[in-house]
Amino acid sequence: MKKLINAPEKVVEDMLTGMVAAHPQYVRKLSGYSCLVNPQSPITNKVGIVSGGGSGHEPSHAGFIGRGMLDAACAGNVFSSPTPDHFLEAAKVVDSGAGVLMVIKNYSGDLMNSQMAEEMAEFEGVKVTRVIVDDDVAVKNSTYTTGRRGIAGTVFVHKIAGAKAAQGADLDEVKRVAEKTVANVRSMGMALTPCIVPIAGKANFELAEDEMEIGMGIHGEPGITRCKLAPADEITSTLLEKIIQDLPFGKGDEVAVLVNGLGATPLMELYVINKKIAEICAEKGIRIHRTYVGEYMTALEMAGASITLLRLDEELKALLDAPADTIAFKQF
Amino acid sequence: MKKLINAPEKVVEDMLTGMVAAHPQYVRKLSGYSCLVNPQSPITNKVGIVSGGGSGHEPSHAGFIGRGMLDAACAGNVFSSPTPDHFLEAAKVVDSGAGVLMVIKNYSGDLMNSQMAEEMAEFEGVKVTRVIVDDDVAVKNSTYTTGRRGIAGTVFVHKIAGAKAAQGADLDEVKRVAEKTVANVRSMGMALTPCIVPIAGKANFELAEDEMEIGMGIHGEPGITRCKLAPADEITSTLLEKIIQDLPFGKGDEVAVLVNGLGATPLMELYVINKKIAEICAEKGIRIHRTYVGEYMTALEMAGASITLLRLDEELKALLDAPADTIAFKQF
Amino acid sequence: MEKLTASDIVNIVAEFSRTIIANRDYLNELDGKLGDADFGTSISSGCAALDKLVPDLGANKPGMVLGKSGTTLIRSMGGASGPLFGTIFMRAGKELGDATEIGVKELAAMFAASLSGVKALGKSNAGDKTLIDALEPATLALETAAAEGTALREALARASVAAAQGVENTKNMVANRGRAHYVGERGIGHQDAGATAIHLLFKVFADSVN
Amino acid sequence: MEKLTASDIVNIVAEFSRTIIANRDYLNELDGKLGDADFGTSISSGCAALDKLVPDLGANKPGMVLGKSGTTLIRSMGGASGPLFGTIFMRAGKELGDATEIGVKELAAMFAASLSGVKALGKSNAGDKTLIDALEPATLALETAAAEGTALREALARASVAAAQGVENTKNMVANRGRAHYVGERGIGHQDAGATAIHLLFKVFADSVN
Ligand SMILES: Nc1ncnc2c1ncn2[C@@H]1O[C@H](COP(=O)(O)OP(=O)(O)O)[C@@H](O)[C@H]1O
Ligand SMILES: Nc1ncnc2c1ncn2[C@@H]1O[C@H](COP(=O)(O)OP(=O)(O)O)[C@@H](O)[C@H]1O
Ligand SMILES: [Mg+2]
Ligand SMILES: [Mg+2]
Ligand SMILES: [Mg+2]
Ligand SMILES: [Mg+2]
Repeated sequence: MKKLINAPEKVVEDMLTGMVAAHPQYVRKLSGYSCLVNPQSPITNKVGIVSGGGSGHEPSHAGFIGRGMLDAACAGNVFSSPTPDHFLEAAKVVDSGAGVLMVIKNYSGDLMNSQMAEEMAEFEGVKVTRVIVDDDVAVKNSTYTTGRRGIAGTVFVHKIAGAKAAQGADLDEVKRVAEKTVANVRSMGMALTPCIVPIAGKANFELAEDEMEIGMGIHGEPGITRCKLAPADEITSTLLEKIIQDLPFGKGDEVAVLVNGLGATPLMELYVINKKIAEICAEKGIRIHRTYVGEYMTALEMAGASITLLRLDEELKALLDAPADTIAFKQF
Repeated sequence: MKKLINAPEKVVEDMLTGMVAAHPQYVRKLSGYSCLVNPQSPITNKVGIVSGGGSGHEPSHAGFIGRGMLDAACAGNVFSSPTPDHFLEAAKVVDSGAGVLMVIKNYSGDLMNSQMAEEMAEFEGVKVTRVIVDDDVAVKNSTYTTGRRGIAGTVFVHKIAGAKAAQGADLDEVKRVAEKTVANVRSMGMALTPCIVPIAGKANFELAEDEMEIGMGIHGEPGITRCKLAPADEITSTLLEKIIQDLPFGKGDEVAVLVNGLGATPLMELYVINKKIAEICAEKGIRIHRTYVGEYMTALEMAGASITLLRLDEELKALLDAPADTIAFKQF
Repeated sequence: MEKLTASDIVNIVAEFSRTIIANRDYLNELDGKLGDADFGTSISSGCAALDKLVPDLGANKPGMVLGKSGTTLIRSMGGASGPLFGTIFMRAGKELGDATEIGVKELAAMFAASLSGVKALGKSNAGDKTLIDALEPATLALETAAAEGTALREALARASVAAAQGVENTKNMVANRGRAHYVGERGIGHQDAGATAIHLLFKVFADSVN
Repeated sequence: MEKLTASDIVNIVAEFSRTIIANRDYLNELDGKLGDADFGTSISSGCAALDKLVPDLGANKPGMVLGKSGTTLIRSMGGASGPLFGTIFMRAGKELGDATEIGVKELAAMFAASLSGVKALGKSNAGDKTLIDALEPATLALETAAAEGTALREALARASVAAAQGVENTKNMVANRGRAHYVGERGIGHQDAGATAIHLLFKVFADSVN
């Protein structure tokens, strides 16, 4: 395991310390908790937005704390949900009285821990509600599954809920646009190499030198097919076809695109992917309103990428376009 | 070689196409040239700032085109300097009559090609001058070398020269602050894994599973020592000591810090490094004015990081703090 | 001994912690086949917290011992298993209420409460290749023993055997819950890590009366 | 044949291109030992551009043929070697001026101009483990041959041998210029890629009169 860390058990703590040291204007740490919050919290009359989950997805989620996005983010151990008291404490600190929306990715751990926090919050006098993000089209929804995974589309939920909250909307309204975003966002990823959870010390799967896995999750969960490495254009078509067919996106739709690197993929390659996305969308008459390319929802040092499409209406467009000033997502 | 590309020979072209498709408000391509420019170029009365070099260092350099930083960036083949006519064309397009500053990293190829462009520009009626960045303290300067390499500190030169130009300063003034930045910026990096130039198809060196290389360059050039992997704190101390002793930085100095990922290093690890930087600076009485953490000057998919310190005076501080709106460097 | 007392329960909690911590790598390995290889780490950190708690538990009634153990697990574990194992202990404790002695009947009621808590929280059922596949048969064994008036030692032995058989059965199941379900068919042949930990829990109960 | 004509020079440019392209991987490999393994790719792309240029070169005088070849290399290569190899051809062409026939004396003057151009641009000297270590001895051989009145074929053969020896000598040098210098002592035993290409150039000249 080649990592720039001090000890696997200390990595989340060290990271949070380094993050606060780097960006004191954006984040402060809640002492005793693995949570970062906006130092200005609570913001008068504003609905608080709390996100969180396992660590290892940086800049998700603390990188999105700031004006127009999140108020707090809870950092669990690597790839493991934070416990309920962290979610609860974050909610308490950011609540101005207007209530708190928790943005949770659809994994059983995150679901259960945040649900417990939501229940506990009732007794602490904080109105908490949750939105569950499940944008990954790789895993089919069925009565036998916990449903789709939440991946990079979560960033759009942060952005849009955050913008709505910044406008002074109430909790119901903020939740409504967050759910509208979830309903209109679809993603899918692929991986070239595995990643290593520090505490495990080794990758829990291997990919041959000429293999890739389509549909792999952001914790290295197996995807839907393992196959020979193909040219970027072909991979992009495969991912985008599944995404487009799922919602489905169609001619005349206006979308935002997110090309997300999983950790080790050079930006160069993400732009190569985006070239093909732009071509396919043009062919299909899908209009691209905005494109984001970079690392937003990573999986440690996994090589690979995910593509996210968000269908926009006038309301979502205006919220997406609103300014944001966070560590990792800045928009004028 | 595991890369999300179509063909090694097409990677730079595909990347530029994907970049323009993603960010049309920030960049347009000069037809027939491997150059991106600000679509608003030339900006009346403003000194133009042109950067460039081999590709593979994304977001450097085109990611820094925009308000308050660069006007154009030339993209050579991977790790290979662009030819003079690209630099020349970029200079011609961004020149408003106020002249053009080229920011060049100190590698013989970049030096020679840009020098030829500078000479050619004279005959085309464009006033071009250059600043050479050589911030890497790993390689000792001596009469027998071409001098130090230019690495991540280049981003500060872009920022500061760009801010000065945005204020309407003339070419001499812009060059002066750029050179002042070069005089006050020092960097050093290390690598855990090599990177693969697409056309070569394989890494041109190997590091054992428990080895790292201190002082490695951003093209995989050998560093000053290859040794056993150590804890992040120890590595950070080693790099920072060399940087601090070099200028030297001392008690009471105010600095900007840049913790730069080389491509495959998780943001988590960059923050772990920053934790120790903050500790060491606090111990030594070096005040940190701003910290940037992320990927600014990469080496394809190399795992590793570099640390940059820039000593600030009031002038540099104000220029660093000025707003910037580019693809990869945004500051409110 | 036909009843367990508060101090027995404290000892069982302590022994459970030791057992889990000793099996940390094994549990990680099992989770690695079906999930993300962190279950051993996660439950061990919960058990380390339990271990610290033990010296302060002595003064409590059995229900409180289990309840406090549950909240400790929830607070210290995280992941999917934190709320689930926490719920098992919490619901068991709640079911006991103020009881000071625990016989077969109380054990059966206790784990029935745990089982329904876990099912509700995890939205799972038997056959989903989870810890429920060990907890349900063990609970049924205790309920049968209670109905038949079986002695404590024998009842716990049967519960432990039933849990072990449940673990064995998970090998042939396709996971439907938790991250393991993404493995689908590929998971066949591998036993569930959470179920394995449940078996260890019943084994500790059984061994405590031997 | 004691003089090279414009068409000889065009043929030499064409043959040089073919030779370099045929040695692409070998040159990359050499550059890989000391630098970034791209020299073969870089100079081959320059030579591919030269190849395209060749059909249009016929009408020109030798100086113009070399000059146009030089600007083509500069425009198509990039890297460190683009300006250097471009300068070699450009300066050689400039030195020839309007001359229509090239004998040993002209060749010596031509390459002397190339050599001083390269030294100025690269800020390098003999002994720095660069192409200069092949270009300088070859040029000296031509100058000696010119002074001694040696025949063209013999003069070019000697220049080619001198270049080859120069390449051999780079093996024992520690690089001081270009990226290779970062390798320092570790580069000992490996020959310089740029010098190797220079030897190929002189070999093409020598072979053209055989
Ligand atoms: N929804 C669920 N219902 C019941 N048990 C579950 C559920 N999800 C997971 N489990 C149990 O938890 C174990 C995994 O725990 P853990 O590795 O901590 O979870 P994760 O890695 O998903 O956070 C599984 O082996 C399984 O027995
Ligand atoms: N400063 C210099 N002076 C003379 N020759 C040089 C210089 N720098 C490089 N070279 C020559 O160029 C060759 C490397 O060319 P190339 O691989 O294209 O450069 P780079 O990879 O640095 O862009 C070397 O083998 C050497 O002969
Ligand atoms: Mg987990
Ligand atoms: Mg090169
Ligand atoms: Mg797990
Ligand atoms: Mg080279």
